[in-house]
Amino acid sequence: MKTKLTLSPDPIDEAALAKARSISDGMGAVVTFSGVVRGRENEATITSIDYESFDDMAKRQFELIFTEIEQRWPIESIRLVHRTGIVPVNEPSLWVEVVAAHRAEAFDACQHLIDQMKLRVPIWKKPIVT
Amino acid sequence: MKTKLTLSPDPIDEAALAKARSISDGMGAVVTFSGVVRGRENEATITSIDYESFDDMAKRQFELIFTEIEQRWPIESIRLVHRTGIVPVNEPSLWVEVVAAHRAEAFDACQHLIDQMKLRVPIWKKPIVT
Amino acid sequence: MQSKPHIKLTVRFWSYFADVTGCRETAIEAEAGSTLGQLHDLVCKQFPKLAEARNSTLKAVGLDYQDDDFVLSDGDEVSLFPPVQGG
Amino acid sequence: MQSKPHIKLTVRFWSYFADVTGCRETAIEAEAGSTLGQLHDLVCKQFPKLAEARNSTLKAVGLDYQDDDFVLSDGDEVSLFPPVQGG
Repeated sequence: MKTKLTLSPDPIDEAALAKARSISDGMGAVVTFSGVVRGRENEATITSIDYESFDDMAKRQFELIFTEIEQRWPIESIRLVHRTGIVPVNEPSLWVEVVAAHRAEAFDACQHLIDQMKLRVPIWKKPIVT
Repeated sequence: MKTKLTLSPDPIDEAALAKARSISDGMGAVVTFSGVVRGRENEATITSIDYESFDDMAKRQFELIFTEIEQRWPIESIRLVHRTGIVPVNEPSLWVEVVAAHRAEAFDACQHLIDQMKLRVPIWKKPIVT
Repeated sequence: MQSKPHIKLTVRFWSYFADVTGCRETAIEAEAGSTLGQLHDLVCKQFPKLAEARNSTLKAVGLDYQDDDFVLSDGDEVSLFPPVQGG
Repeated sequence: MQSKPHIKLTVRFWSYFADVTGCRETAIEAEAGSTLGQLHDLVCKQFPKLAEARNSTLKAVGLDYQDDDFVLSDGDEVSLFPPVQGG
């Protein structure tokens, strides 16, 4: 299974990520998820979220999750980008792509990845209210 | 719920579709699915699939499915593109995007939409073997 | 004795049904009050190869799926096709 | 009587734990053979506000999560943080 993991303060360019995709002829399903910063957090109107990441541990934990996924589903590739620092409302903080032969495993693996990330990957958010 | 449905022989430009996305500040989840033509169909190596569509009925059936989704999940928008005619291996024949406040409903609605499409929408494929 | 009144229907074939019948659509007359199931019988008599796929055939009138007991009206456009394969 | 041997540990605080403690990391000495749970006790004594979040605190040594009974070694880097919120 190929994996590409990016933690970076740069904006997530979904169009460029789509263009950079390369999949083999046996693959029939591409599931992507974008997690976008919402304008309200805990009843307050916010302008952005400041994401703090323990980068080395986050990478380690993502790699552990990738390995679990590889053992459980026939996935060709996973690409994951998590933006760090300040992410304005309406922009994605997370982008995940899972490529597989069939859609059931692509959907299952993508959701599992996000579920596990939210349990284990050391990234935290601080809403900015201005 | 906003919907945009396209049945067309043009290649699906996922980067352009990503760029054209516009979502409101309350939305936090974007799930997309691309169905890509695989290089093998029923044990045979193929070069492409020729998709035949009963366009008017396909649109009608998609609209019925959209209405069911709207009644069941809080979804802001659905965009769906199904390519018709000859689609080469490794290119998408289907692209779906579901936008919602939260990811559970976005994933559920996206999968339901594809499940229902495969039961009800009058589109057929003919593998091209050359 | 008067002959029973008849209705005129268009029957459209999709996917490999068009290959099997050799046509994309045909005009059929049926007795007034005929159901979609009765029309399907008529079509299977005219195109015996369609009878083999009878149980898996999907049927629509206009743009909506209908059951065998749907009562047809003059001018209805009926579509017959194999299981769909979108995606 | 000899004093028991000690190990030197680095404790790092993440997210609002750094605000509460006023520091991102601190050096702590503990008795050799101390567990992660015992270190957590020491830290909570030093920073009482962390004791309030004790039950929801996540703990890692290096880059891996560890349980309270994990035995620490000299030089270990321990991280304490609240529930994660990626995505």
